[in-house]
Amino acid sequence: MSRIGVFICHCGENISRTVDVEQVAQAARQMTGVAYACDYKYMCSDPGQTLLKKAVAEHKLEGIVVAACSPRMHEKTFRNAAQAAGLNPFLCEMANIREHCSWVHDDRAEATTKATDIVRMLVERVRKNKKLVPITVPVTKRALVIGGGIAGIQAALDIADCGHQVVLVEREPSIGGHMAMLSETFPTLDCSQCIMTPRMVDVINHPRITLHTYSEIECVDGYIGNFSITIKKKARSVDMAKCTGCGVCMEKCPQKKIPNEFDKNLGFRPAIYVPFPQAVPNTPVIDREHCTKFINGKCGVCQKVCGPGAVDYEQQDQLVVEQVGAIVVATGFKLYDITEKPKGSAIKGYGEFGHGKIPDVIDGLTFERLASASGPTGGKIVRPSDGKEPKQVVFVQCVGSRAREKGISYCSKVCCMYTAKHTMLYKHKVHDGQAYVFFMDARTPGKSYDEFWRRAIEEEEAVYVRGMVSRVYQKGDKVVVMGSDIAVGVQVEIEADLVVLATAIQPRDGADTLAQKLGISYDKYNFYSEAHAKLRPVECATAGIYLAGACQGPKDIPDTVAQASAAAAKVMTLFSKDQLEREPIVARVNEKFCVGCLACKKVCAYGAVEEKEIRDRQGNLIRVVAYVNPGLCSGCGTCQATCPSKSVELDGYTDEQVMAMLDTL
Amino acid sequence: MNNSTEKAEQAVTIDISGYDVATAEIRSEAKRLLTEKIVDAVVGYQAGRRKGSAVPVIITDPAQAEKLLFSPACVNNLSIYLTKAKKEIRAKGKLAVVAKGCDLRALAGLVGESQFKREEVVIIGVSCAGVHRAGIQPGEPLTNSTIAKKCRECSVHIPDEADLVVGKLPPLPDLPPKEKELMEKLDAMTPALRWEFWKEQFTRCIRCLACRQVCPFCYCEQCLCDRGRPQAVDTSPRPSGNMGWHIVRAMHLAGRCAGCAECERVCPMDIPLNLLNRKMAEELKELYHYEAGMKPVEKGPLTSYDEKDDQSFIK
Amino acid sequence: MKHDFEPKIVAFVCTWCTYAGADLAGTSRMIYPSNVRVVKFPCTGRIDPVFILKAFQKGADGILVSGCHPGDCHYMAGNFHARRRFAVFRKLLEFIGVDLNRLEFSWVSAAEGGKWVEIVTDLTQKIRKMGPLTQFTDLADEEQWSGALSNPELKAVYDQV
Amino acid sequence: MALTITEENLRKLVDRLVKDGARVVGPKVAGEMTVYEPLTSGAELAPGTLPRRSAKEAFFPLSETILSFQKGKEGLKVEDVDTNAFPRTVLLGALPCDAAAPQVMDAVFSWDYKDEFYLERRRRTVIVGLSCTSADDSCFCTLVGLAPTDTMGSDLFLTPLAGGGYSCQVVSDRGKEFLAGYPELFAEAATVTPVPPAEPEGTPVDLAKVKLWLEEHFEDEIWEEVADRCVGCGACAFLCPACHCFDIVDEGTEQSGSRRKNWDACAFSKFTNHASGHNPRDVQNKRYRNRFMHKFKYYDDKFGKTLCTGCGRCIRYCPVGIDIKGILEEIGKKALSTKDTKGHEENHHG
Amino acid sequence: MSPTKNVLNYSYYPGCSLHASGKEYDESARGLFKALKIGLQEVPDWFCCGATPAHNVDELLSLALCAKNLELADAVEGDLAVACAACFSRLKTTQHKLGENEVKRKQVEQAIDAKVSLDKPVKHLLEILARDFGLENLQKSVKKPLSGLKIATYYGCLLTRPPDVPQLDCTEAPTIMERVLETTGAETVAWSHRLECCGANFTLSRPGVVLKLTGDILASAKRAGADCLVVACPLCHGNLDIRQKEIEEATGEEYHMPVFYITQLLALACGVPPGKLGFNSMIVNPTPLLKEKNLI
Repeated sequence: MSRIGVFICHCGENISRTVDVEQVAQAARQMTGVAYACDYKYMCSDPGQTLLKKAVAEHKLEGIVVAACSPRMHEKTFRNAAQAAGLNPFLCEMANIREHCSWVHDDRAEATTKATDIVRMLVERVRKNKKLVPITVPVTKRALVIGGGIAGIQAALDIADCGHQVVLVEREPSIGGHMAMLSETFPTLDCSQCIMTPRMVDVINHPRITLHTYSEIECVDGYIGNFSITIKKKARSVDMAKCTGCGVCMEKCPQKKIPNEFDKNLGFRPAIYVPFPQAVPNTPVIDREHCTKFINGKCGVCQKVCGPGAVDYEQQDQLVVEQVGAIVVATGFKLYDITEKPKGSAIKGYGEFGHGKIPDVIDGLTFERLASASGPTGGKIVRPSDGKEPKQVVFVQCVGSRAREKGISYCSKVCCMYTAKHTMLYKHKVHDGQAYVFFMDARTPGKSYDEFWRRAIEEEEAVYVRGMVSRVYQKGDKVVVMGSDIAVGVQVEIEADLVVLATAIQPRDGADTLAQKLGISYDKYNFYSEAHAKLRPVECATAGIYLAGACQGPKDIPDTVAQASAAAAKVMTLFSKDQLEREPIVARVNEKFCVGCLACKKVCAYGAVEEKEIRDRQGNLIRVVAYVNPGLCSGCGTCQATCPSKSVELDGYTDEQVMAMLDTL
Repeated sequence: MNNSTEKAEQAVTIDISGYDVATAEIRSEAKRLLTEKIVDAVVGYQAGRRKGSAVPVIITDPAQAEKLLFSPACVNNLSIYLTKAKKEIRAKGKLAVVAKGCDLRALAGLVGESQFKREEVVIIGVSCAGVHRAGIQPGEPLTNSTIAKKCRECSVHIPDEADLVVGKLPPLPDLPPKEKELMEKLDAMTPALRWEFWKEQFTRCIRCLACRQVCPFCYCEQCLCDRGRPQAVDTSPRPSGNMGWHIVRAMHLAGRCAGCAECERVCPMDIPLNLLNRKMAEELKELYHYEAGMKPVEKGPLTSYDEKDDQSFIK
Repeated sequence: MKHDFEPKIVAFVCTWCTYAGADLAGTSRMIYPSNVRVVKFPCTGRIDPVFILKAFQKGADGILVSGCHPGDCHYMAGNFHARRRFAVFRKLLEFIGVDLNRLEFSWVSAAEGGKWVEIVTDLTQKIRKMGPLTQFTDLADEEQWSGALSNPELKAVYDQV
Repeated sequence: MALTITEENLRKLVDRLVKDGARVVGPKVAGEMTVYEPLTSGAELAPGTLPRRSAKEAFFPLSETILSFQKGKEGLKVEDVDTNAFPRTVLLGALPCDAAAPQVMDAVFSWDYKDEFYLERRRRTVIVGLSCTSADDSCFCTLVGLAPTDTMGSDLFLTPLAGGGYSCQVVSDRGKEFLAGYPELFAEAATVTPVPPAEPEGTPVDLAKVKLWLEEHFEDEIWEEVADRCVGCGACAFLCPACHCFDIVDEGTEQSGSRRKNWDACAFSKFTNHASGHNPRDVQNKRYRNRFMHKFKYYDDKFGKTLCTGCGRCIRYCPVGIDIKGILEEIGKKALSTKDTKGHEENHHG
Repeated sequence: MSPTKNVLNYSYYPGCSLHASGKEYDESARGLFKALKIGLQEVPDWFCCGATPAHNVDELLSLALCAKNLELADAVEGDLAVACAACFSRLKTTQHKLGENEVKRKQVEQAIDAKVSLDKPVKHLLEILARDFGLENLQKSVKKPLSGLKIATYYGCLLTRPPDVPQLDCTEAPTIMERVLETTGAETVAWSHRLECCGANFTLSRPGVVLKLTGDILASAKRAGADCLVVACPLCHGNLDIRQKEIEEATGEEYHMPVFYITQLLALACGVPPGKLGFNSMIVNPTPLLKEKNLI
């Protein structure tokens, strides 16, 4: 390349004050390969860029060096200008003679010499630059949303409303997730079914959302824009097309006494069941473990009574493959179970609370089901042991959360608020009841959150005891809660009728296996890791995969919905163009020289290097070489530095360019 | 490469009767493998023209199995015939290879670098008490003065990861580690003196590239030092280019070298190249507890990392 | 003020952290010696030991390699691989006989303009005191086979090989 | 009457030559090996054992700058090497297998292109051969028509005498001229009893028959059998007194640098690598076949000489023990049975 | 006494109480182990483990005391058996702390000028019976089953805490004593105060606290219908047994609940003659209960 233009900027007088720009231009004209060199007061200004474009045409320039500010400032500007002038943008480089030279050296002669050296270095570099064309990766404009809770529903609706196809996969027989279990939600106490069910109906009715319930992700292949997802649809034993949702089968099913997981085993359900009345889709599922037909082949009542003949015992699990361009992970959370031994904890669950053996010690979600109008008790707060109305209820905060020795050192963020809500719900239902809350400190940072918490204390007269609970034990039909009240400095014993533990929020079971299938990273608690804690909270480091809701970390419904819409927005930016355009600074393998030692694959943090078989026309294998997937490569170059024979080369930072710069020393 | 101090060390002859046992077992095993078509070729050693010498051989016909042998002259690391650089040998089909302990470490390294799959190769391991060092007339007995430096400090006499281990190990003499002493002397020197030492060594290098061609891990299709654009390392055998060449070679073998010290043996100018690889091996052992082993590892020390790696040298 | 010997310092830096740190030093108008020449890379993971060797051969008197703090790497693991690579490479250079004070490594984040200035200034002063690095440049003028060993101690080791 | 020179006078001769500004290249001990190197004083002379590297370096050095260039203010400046500045050289103490080689190589260096660098050094060198008294089982000069006492290529030829000192035989007029310069160092002796010369094992091989055999056996499984083990390094070519291939490469930067002529070897895989990537000799045994053919056929076809003096260095230093002596003997036996079908006239060493 | 063919052999660290107020614990332990043919070789001239006061005053002292005991115990063959919960806790904490903290280890080694030996396993009697000896063997060696006896097992606060030091059993819900006692046919009741503190040393400085805490324990055991309490720590035994009269006066409740050491009942079940088990030196006379259950 022998016709290079060097444009030296005064930057007002930021550069020309300490660097003799004319002298640098003069020196530049002598450099090999430089056909034109000039200096101008404001290169980045409009006249400056016009000057550049004119010079390219007039002097038939093949490469440009703009000696001005840092490339981190105006590289884009000048590359666009070069492109406008008909030049490949990657043949334009910036020589940083402002931040790295004029601003940091005060001796004029030294600064001018250094500026000339920097220009010479960049001229040599440009002479070795190659034309690069942005990488285009086709994008399948279809999104996959994993998890049908409020996060998944919100993301799916946003993307679908924007005109794109969405595949929503939910593990349970119905979407709704944990929010569907809640009675009323803070801080407005509006009933969660009322605000959520319409959204669930929108999902089932949405023309562009394909819903797979009672299904799980079997495996994930491909990369951003080109994922291929294998989904295992577990057999419902009911044909969804025929079923009208009349519910006769559920009434007639002889099996009545199966504990309903949705109601935290308080209520019961038949073998053929729908988790809760407002379930979407409203098609029942046969629980094959408890259904007598599957246990010993007898019964079959549901098939007989089913008008449309939708019940089909022969139905098998099915594998469905969906092609998608982006994935939103919204798998939600589960509550810490005091009988389990959490990962990384030295000891097993909460022995001091009797390991959950005391029937009247329940967790937050169970209280929600008790308080919920569509719950097993129709909204009446009763003691699970004898069904009586509890007159004294003790709420215990931070059970598992902020407890390092239990292996969970983080705060679960939402328990302070929902416990305050629980005291209110209890007060509304049992007017003469008294709620006690053992807490360390109340964390109520949201909008009108603290006012809600103050209301629980001042108006609903909940007694907040600042202190921890050391032991809960059964005493007769009472449940004694031994704790301390550190404000007063005494031991406190409360003989309560019901104890509600605000247990910690943890990721769903199997979160780590799903992460391995997706190839995304997760932290030591199995929460999924975002690409950057502050600046990229809804993206994964793995391109094309986004996060929404509690699977990324404990959060309440407002934050979850906000994050879901943010993730949807990210998906929409990805889908805004047919081709995914990416900076062409990616690695390429020279398949002639690659000997397939795959060292590059071992050091690639993005899994961008694959094995590629080279076969002759008859199809027999000649050799295996490395192949860099331009869609995934982020251009760090570690592979080239690791490859002994430099058979893999990072465009834009090739060895030839670097050596050319070093030759000018 | 012997010198006066060695006379002080009392002469010890190593009983190599076990090698004849190995020779017989290799022959029968090679014949079996070839006749039963388990492998298509056996890479082993056979007698050279000069009495007592041994050269690598690739036999395909069972009748030739009688020519195979194992003796102190079997110094070559036969794993070089299994890499991509020797396509014609691999083209013969499924191979069996005779391997000493140090050779087996190279084979394990090559499997780790996907050069061949472990099940594709039958490895006939030989319990080896030691082989000759460079410059020894073939046919001389194996004594403390004719044994190779690497064998004096060998820790892999029995290649237990091989498919079959032949031969019988004699009682092994405890020989003072000459190479370790040399390393200590070099480490004790000042950097300037060490520079003089290596400058002197590399000035003699004639760039015959024997060290590269016998190294099992130098199987690149095009070596960095053969490249013209850019010329990372000067190709002409002048001191500056030689210095660059040997530094790049040592760096490329760091964490891969199996310590078979063939590079040092074949150097016609007697340059102690194994010292470089040994220094790299010692550093990697100290820094990342890595040692070239008999079992292939998925990632070597320089293709993996640990959050808690030492960074005391970084400001 | 001019010194009789002005060292030539080459700095290999990653663009996301140290280059940005140097930019910050610029925007904060911090003054430091002008001996350093910066070569920009996407990541320290891309910096190949051959570049360090080439820079020394081209007459660099001091070399600085700097990038993101562990954990900050824009590419997640580039600096971890670089850390291991340079830990081993500097041991090789030390064994060959290069004075490691000539080769410095540091983590400079985009917010540490001050630290960049401090490191460059200290390095320049240190190298100024140490004088020019002649090892590699002298070697370039030598023809083959000197065959002449002056130092007796060296001769002893040499013979023992 | 035979001319003789004592050991001491020979060393004095070296001192005198060095003082006269001549470059005296002779066998000297460095570290643990003997090499042909410029001597600084007579004391360094250590004749007898075959040096590790061959004597060709006196005329055809390992690496040689043939021009250097500098881009300055006034454009490109190119500096040639002044071959007249080459020093007057005396190659002293070259054993017959080293002394004979230059004469063989003269043919190729003065063929269609006159290689001034080589030829100028040849013109300015006097070769003082030394009869060989010790051979090991790798030596095979007798197999290729030479002998431990062969004066081919030497201008003067010293033969070690039983009582010490050497008898000196004038072979060429250049030798006579050189001798005239230092008459006082030589003496006359009636009878001399030379030290018995070395007897390398092996009976001479009929090279003409070998050449014929080679013509028919370009494709023969002997190459695979013999050279599949070759690893493709340059040790044999670089140590061989007769190998003369070289490669030209530019070094430095576009601003300043030099063009260098370095040794090359046909064993290297890159040697016949075409720009297109095609490599006619893609497999290692083909490359070794080329080496053998060049030495015992191609060079003979062109220049009527055998490009091998039987010094045995390539046998001693081959990493995988390829033994050219064994191959030559084997082919020699096979060649005996082939008839002279093409009617080549009898010549191998002119 | 040189034990005839012994199944297991242990070195034994009794601790100060077992030579004084906790005499019956030591005698019954020796009797039991003799009956089960487990060798118990007392560590020659052992000395005090420092219990709670030492580590409150000077941690280095408490660690050095235990380190010295461990060094002495090294001379005796077999793992170190410990009966008293406090000694067990101190020895285990020493091994844990010195194993983790290099600086402290050097200080202690300087104090006792000997190398600290941390690898000798320290085991509580319960661990030996339940794990090494095995519950099935224990069941086989029962000669006189304690059927009909309702026992409230009392662990106290020290035996299983802090979580990762004693590693005897689950910290908050241990079952080792229940499992051991059930092999004798006795019945153990479920009650709430198994791991509540009995007030320990406050028995001297603030007896009121002990009365309250021990009172709750006795009340809870009575509520659960237990005939007696079983402990594995001389200090808990002291508070529950000696103070029982005062508690009855203070609370007006009737308890008469004998407090046995676990080794006393096990030895009785394994056929050791009652006379050797120190029943007569307990404040709350156990004989009526034992007679009623015709165990003596």
